Amino acid sequence: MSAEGLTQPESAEEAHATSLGISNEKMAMWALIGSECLFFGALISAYLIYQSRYNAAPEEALTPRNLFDIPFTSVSTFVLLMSSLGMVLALAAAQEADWRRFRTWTLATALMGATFLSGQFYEFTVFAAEGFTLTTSPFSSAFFVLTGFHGLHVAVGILMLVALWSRSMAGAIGPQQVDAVENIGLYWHFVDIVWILIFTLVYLIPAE
Amino acid sequence: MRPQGSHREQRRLRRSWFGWVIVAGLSLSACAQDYPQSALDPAGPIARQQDNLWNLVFVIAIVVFVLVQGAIIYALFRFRERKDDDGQIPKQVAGNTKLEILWTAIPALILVGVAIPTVQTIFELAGRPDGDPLEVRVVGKQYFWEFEYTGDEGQGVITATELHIPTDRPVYLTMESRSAVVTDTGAGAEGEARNGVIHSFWVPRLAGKQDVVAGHVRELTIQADEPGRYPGACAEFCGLSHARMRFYVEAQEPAEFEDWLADQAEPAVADFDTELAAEGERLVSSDTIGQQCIACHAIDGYDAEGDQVANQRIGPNLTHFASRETFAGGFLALNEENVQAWLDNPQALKPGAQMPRLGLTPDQIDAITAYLLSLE
Amino acid sequence: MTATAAPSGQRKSLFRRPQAEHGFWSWFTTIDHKKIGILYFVTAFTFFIVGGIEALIIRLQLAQANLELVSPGLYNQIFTMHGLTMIFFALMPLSASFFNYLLPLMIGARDVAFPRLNAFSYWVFLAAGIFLYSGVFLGGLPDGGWFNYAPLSTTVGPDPLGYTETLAQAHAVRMIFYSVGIQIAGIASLASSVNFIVTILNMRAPGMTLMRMPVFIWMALVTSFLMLFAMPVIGIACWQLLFDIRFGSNFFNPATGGDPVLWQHMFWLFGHPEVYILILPAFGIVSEVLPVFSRKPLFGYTALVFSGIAIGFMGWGVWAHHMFAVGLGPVANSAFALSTMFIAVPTGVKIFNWLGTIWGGKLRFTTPMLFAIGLVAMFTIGGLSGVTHGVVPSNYQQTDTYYVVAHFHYVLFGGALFGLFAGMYYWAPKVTGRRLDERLGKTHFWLNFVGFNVTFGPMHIVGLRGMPRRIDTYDTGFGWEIYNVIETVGAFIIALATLVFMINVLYSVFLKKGEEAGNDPWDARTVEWMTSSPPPHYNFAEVPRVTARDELWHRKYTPGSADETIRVPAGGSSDGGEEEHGAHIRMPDPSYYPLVAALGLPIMGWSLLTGGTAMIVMLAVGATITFAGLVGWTLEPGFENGEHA
Amino acid sequence: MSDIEEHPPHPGVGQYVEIGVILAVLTAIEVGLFYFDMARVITVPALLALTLLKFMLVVMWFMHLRFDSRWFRRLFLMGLGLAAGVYAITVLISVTGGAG
Ligand code: HEA
Ligand code: HEA
Ligand code: HEC
Ligand code: CUA
Ligand SMILES: [Cu+2]
Repeated sequence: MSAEGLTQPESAEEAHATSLGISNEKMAMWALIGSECLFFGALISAYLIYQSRYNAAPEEALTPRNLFDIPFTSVSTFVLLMSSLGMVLALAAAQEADWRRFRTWTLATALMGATFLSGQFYEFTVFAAEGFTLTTSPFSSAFFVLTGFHGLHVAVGILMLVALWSRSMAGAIGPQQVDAVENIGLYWHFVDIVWILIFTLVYLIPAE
Repeated sequence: MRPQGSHREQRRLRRSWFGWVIVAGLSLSACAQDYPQSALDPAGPIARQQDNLWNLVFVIAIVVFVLVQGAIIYALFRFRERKDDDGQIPKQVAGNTKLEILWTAIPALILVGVAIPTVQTIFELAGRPDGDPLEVRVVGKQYFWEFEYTGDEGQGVITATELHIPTDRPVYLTMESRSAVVTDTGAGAEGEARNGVIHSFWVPRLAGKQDVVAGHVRELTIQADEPGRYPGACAEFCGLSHARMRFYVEAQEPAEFEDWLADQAEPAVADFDTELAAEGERLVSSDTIGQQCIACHAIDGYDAEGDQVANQRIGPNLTHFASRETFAGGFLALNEENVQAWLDNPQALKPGAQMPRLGLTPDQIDAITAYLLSLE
Repeated sequence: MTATAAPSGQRKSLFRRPQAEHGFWSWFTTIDHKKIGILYFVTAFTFFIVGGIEALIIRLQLAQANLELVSPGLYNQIFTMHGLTMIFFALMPLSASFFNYLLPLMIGARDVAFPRLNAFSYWVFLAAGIFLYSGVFLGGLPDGGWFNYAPLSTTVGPDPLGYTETLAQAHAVRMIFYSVGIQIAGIASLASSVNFIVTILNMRAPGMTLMRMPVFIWMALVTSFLMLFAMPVIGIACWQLLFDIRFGSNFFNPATGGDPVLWQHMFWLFGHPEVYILILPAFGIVSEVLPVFSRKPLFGYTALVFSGIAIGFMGWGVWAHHMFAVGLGPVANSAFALSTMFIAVPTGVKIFNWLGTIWGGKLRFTTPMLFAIGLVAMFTIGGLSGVTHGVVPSNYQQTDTYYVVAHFHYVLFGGALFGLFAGMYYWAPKVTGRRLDERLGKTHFWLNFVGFNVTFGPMHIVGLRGMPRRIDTYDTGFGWEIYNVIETVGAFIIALATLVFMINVLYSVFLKKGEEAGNDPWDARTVEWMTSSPPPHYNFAEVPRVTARDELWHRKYTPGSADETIRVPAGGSSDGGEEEHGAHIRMPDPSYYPLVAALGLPIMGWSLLTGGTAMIVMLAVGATITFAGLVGWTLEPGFENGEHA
Repeated sequence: MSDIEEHPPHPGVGQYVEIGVILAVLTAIEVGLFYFDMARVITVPALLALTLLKFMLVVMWFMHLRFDSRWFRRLFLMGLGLAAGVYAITVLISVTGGAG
């Protein structure tokens, strides 16, 4: 396969190689990821600024320490991390044109993503039951908006993976699919590395 | 709005050669105009320090301006295509490294020259001034300024819109912002003001601006050389009556200032010359109308709940209301007519004012006005 | 959408594919960058008129002391919308229209990298404008100023106790229009920035190396990067704002521990790159116009390119110069003072290199040239007042006065808009096939030039003499009246100038009175002038092979003996014949889906005005429409099968 | 044209799995550090270093940045660098409350 995407259905210049010899779509994805750095950076910095503003007396405050369930989150973190592995294995399969294996790993990746999301959903409901919601404190607002937007990204990723899977079931297999897998994979890994940061900055470090 | 301000400005401008640029080029009216709020006419050391930097950077800007525009105009005439053009293509010059380095380096050097005094002055102006400053807490509220003279010297005096200060002595302001917040999250007791929008305290002739941000305490030093009335304004957009959130700084000789402060520290007078004023006093101390006024306004001697500090109320302290020349953010002259109109319908005079229309009868208005005007 | 590529298999799209290349309906489905460019232009210019009319109301209200033409509440909406409209819906999309139309032409490509994404950007931008202005009917327009400081914009509002009519209720609604409107516009900018970056880096004609690209393209690239990185910042800020006002979060609410200053950081972190997003395209245009009408190559091409890049980077390190009076402390203020001042260095390099370009040339004073020189002169004034702002202690006096208003109109109007007008006159022949009338054009320029200085010049003085900005009225006794009335007169001169421009377009283009242009009416230097005017759908029958910077010039002229430059005998440039050559070239088919996908966004926005089930239903409807659009889009092949001629 | 470059092929399945295992182990160490009772001056930098390592592993191998075009690297690093720079300053100014 020609990974450098000599055929771009979107590009008007079908017959010509691109100026830099790299695929338009992949470049667009990297540009988007660069942009997303600023997006999540903003959320993370809001969190860092507000992480110790609890709007309650120290004894009653809902803080990272008494809220977070580290073992639970560690497990979902692990699941998300492994989904990244699933993603590269799916890509490797697609590159070798082993579309059955590709579908298995794609589905596995999506499932791991879904597991992570359900974990997050569960975590949110537990927090809400403890009286920790968006409105509780600057800390809570920053926490929910940061992790919520991350979750939204995971959800979008799952949608794209499921789309890939079902298109492949419908017989869409070819070099263009490989490109698509690679680009969606980039997105997926990016969402994963954001979580790598969140896990440390939000969950592990604040414990005092 | 004494004309001396502008004379001084013009005199000062004429002293320096570039002053002519302003006087001739910028000042479009020939006769002596009156600019009481001009930032170019400092009346104290702080403003003067800031103005000195302005003079420096302004000269530089004018020089660069003249050079660049001069070069453009020269080039336009010198290199225009002439009628009798020979059809020759001009020499194709694509650059000149030496020149390019030069015009990168020279502006950089000039800017270093500006940067050094800038940074110096930033640090000089920051923080509490040396010596023995008068301390005043300034509270910005929608839409007026409140001033509390703190410390032993201040005797707890609270006033609004007109800030009296002694001359030749730094006045150290600590500033915060409060608004009437009535959402379920923000409110304290009814009538209490907290956590307001951003305002900016600005008396151009005494000092540059300082924004006042809720959740932070900001500081600013002002100082006046000579007695006078210096107008100021809220300079950060703060809502409907931002334009009507003005104030005055009244600089007085130190002795005069001491007298003023002592007067203000007295409670409101309780004996009245007229029956009408006494009737007004009864209304304001009554449980019906009075409770409302007192919920938002402190008048020493009539404390409602008692536990609210005066400057946490929504409205201005009225204890010595009649000692002011203006009210409601300094844009209304304090006279009977205006006060009556105000009591009748504050929003009609000042849209967005945080005082409700209380539905007072004309008689009540007359009485309360008479009372308020007796609060010297 | 970028990733899931359409299959190469033989399949039809779900619905009948739109095919029209001409006529009214073709505008709704077009994915031709040239048509989209024209759409952008017409829409943006309409918004410019709207913003201009708002400006005229501002000026009328301030013409004299104590006027009450509009109420304070209305005034606040008008100046807020004036700022928002001019920045987000006039100037940015005007630049986008130039990028759209010209990028592919100037790099020798047939279209942008993602034509449908391009159409999507346009429709999203239009949807954002409609959404924002729908506030007129749905509860009020934003009234917190274009930078909308919290907590005035969030929990407190302009009338917390609600004594003035129903303002307290309407407040949240207005802020929804602000936050969602800007976010939707941001999506459009983000999508175009990705598109332009990929197009410039990846779609260049053979031989068009990066250092052979016209400076306009370079500036488009830098601008696109600025958009790419700045839009998410304002996006998050607007989300946080939205959560604060609509769902009770605590980001900027000091009463519950939030920090209003964080909003300011976020806004200006976006806001300052944004002002360079507005000016750099104009710098690019000037860098194209000056050489052509000086008949000399650009002086210091490399320096111009790198100073543009430097401005782009440095622009990220100066944001707090909008916050000097906020009280960030002397250390932060000093640091930002330094970075602010030194941004004058790369900008100066540009000014001086432009001077170097006209120096020793043979200047032809056509209308585009006049506007380009106007930019150099007027922007310098605005830049210099910018440097005076950077002197922090002096800034304490200047900030939030009309002196600042003067600064930013000199750079925005005298800079960006003059540049864009230069570009309009310069490329109008390419776009329309006809030159705009020179006599009307020069009238336009001079009226504009005079009106501009009469309007904004006095603002310097009146600002230094103590007039704060954003006041709906002022009292007598401050000595401000005379300046204000002059400014108002000036604004009407600008309006007159704008009318002359519109008449010119009408006269020259629609009444076809303009001179027929031919391929290369200005004896220009870059490759877009090699194709016909207007260019065919596919731009170039034969993609040009580029061998030099100023490719076209080199095809027309060669160095002669000694210092001379001589014209190459006719035939050297590729003239005519495009239509026949190109008949076989097939461009991607039009598509409904970008429009459909864009349609859902404002519906989701409006849902926030309601509550409960209605909100959920509307959100779902909007999301479904957008999702359906995106699905249709990914499944749709670039070309309809079987018709591949 | 010098714009076009060559780059080495992407890693294969074996390598992917290796990286996956390393990632899992690093995460385990992180969580271990959390429970391990040690001075924060040690754990916090250690946690940050491990996080950075994981970050790099995913970016370099899973996202192939190590093997791909330098243009991708530029795009990513520009965004990452800008974000790190401007937000660090914002957080710094905000938590010091502008008192400095
Ligand atoms: C097109 C948009 C644009 C551009 C290009 C600029 C360019 C600059 N701006 Fe401006 N600015 C705005 C748009 C723009 N600005 C807007 C919209 C606002 C107000 C927002 C609001 O509050 O609503 C604003 C506000 C603003 C402020 C805040 C004012 C305040 O509210 O207190 C400051 C402060 O430093 C500033 C500085 C600068 C500087 C230093 C430059 C520099 O880039 C200028 C550099 C150029 C030159 C200096 C001229 C050419 C150079 C030479 C000829 C070399 C020699 C020069 C010297 C040696 C000095 N600007
Ligand atoms: C690109 C940006 C841009 C442009 C081009 C302009 C153009 C103009 N601006 Fe604007 N302005 C801003 C950006 C811009 N402005 C911003 C960002 C603010 C800050 C907002 C804030 O504080 O939040 C501001 C604020 C601002 C203020 C300060 C308001 C205040 O603080 O209270 C003023 C006051 O005079 C003003 C005036 C003008 C005028 C007179 C024009 C003129 O140049 C306009 C000229 C255009 C026309 C006059 C249109 C032509 C119209 C016709 C030809 C009509 C005929 C047609 C029909 C009837 C169909 N502007
Ligand atoms: C809900 C609050 C509220 C109530 C009740 C209220 N006021 Fe006020 N009042 C205000 C506020 C707020 C202002 C300042 C308005 C401004 O300047 O924007 C004000 C201003 C005034 C002023 C001008 C003071 C100055 O120095 O600027 C007077 C006088 C006044 N009120 C009198 C009264 C009287 C008398 C009553 C009762 C009969 C009353 N107010 C009830 C809130 C209130
Ligand atoms: Cu207070 Cu403006
Ligand atoms: Cu700026």
